[in-house]
Amino acid sequence: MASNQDLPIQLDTITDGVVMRPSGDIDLSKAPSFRTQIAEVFQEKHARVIIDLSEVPYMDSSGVATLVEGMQIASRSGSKFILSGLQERVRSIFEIARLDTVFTITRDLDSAERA
Amino acid sequence: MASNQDLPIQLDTITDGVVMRPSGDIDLSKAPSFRTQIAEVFQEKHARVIIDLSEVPYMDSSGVATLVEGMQIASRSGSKFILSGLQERVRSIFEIARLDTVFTITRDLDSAERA
Amino acid sequence: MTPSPDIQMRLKSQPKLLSSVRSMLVSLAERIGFGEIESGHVALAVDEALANIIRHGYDQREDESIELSAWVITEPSPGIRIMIEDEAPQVDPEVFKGRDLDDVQPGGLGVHIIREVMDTCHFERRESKGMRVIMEKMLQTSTSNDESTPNGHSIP
Amino acid sequence: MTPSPDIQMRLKSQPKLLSSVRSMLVSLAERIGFGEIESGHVALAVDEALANIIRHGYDQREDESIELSAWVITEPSPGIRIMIEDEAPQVDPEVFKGRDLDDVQPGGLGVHIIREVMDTCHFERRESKGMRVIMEKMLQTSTSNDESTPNGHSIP
Ligand SMILES: Nc1ncnc2c1ncn2[C@@H]1O[C@H](COP(=O)(O)OP(=O)(O)O)[C@@H](O)[C@H]1O
Ligand SMILES: Nc1ncnc2c1ncn2[C@@H]1O[C@H](COP(=O)(O)OP(=O)(O)O)[C@@H](O)[C@H]1O
Repeated sequence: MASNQDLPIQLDTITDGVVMRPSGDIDLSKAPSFRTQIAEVFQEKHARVIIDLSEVPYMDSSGVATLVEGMQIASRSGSKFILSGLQERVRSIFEIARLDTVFTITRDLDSAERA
Repeated sequence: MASNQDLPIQLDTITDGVVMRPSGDIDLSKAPSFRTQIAEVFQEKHARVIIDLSEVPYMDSSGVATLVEGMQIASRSGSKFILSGLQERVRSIFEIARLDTVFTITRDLDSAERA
Repeated sequence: MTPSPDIQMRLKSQPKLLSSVRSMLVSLAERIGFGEIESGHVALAVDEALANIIRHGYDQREDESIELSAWVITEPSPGIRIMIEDEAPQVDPEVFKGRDLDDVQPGGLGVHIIREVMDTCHFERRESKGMRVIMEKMLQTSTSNDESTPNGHSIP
Repeated sequence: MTPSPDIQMRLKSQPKLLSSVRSMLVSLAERIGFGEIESGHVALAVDEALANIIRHGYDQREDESIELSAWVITEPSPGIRIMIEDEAPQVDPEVFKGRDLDDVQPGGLGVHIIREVMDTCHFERRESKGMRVIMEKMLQTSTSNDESTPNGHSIP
């Protein structure tokens, strides 16, 4: 079951950066893999990193913490870090953590590429 | 939780009978309610009773047993008894029980009304 | 020696709890790598075993206890082992043979279903009181179990 | 005297088992009558508590044991009570206060989330060893818990 600790993430290149599209629940078992893959993406210096969460039905605080870290790396490296496509249940945890106004969150990918 | 033992079933009248459309899993907790409601429908003497299972994602042998009883009541009273709209997982249990050829099973409601 | 189970569940003998056990098992089986249909089959087998204990073993009494243990198997190949134990009066394990399906009847399907969807399945008396069933299903094997179950039906 | 739990689960301290526990709880909560979002919140609270035990209590060791007990509450109104017990070193229950959220940081969210989504939540030392958390959520009450939690945050 070792390979099941990997979070599958699809990577797409856009004009000024990259879109990461993880799929599946992001909990304590997947957050480490999520963190590693975000760090890898930031080694490439993108002007814009979009995390498309439309395929993530569930996230707990370990996933949220990973995204806060991503946001902090982005602000240090001067990149835009944008979350998009949050399902209602996932949006709810950002609200509970009062992070819904701290992150740039867009409804869909289109808006994320223009934000 | 008493009311949660009731299986919600929508009833629709058709030319020569009735369509029963239960929704939700049918297991040991819901089979008694399913049996009662099938028996009630048969008290009305319909030429055709269609069980539309399109809203049933799961059924175990207690649900299957209830349908076998329904088929037996139907054959005694000279009614047609037709299952329709089985989801793949539900169809699979009929195959395991080797009842997929014993019941009249149609793909959708349209075919069930003509079967 | 058997290692301790990865997940153990003790539940009251209430039909309304069956859906929670199924959900747990579907999720566990998917996590092990079983596909959607096969994960559903694992849950189905357990549901049938629990329903039989509630109906036959405990005569529908809802305040009795059932214990389920699940092991995630990794060697020699991935799979799941499930043990279910009750405290009901002991019966001859021969009753779990399953009946001839050619005779269409409302009942008598549960044991057949368990044997069909799992690779192996073994009913026995527990040491003190109650019955025990142990079932296994391995990844990447066929669901047909003609030879591997002690009293296996031959499914065409 | 507390009646015996309707469902009890004992699991190894493995992150990969969390999804099975969540599935079980979503199903149980829905069965009790909670809506989709609220059932998800019950599972989220438990997930956070288990993740904290694995990370802080057991320091990520995967061979330790965690016990979860769930009661279906019917009187005076429907709801769910969940108790989670570990065998980790005991800590001052004050650490479960949760931090000030105005300071944006990657960590420190779990306890806050539990207190926010459940009606009540109480951390304590167990009699012999380990910690215990007991949480409750009732149907048809708001998820805001300004007054009902011992160390409750005031959520605007
Ligand atoms: N847990 C059990 N305890 C005692 N007897 C059982 C148990 N499970 C099954 N049986 C016996 O085995 C028979 C076959 O069971 P099954 O195939 O599930 O069909 P059904 O339950 O519909 O009769 C039952 O009729 C019952 O006599
Ligand atoms: N089960 C536990 N055992 C011991 N300490 C804990 C436990 N859960 C939480 N804590 C302590 O409470 C603090 C706050 O927990 P939490 O809000 O979940 O944030 P985080 O886990 O991200 O630090 C933790 O940093 C830890 O010191």
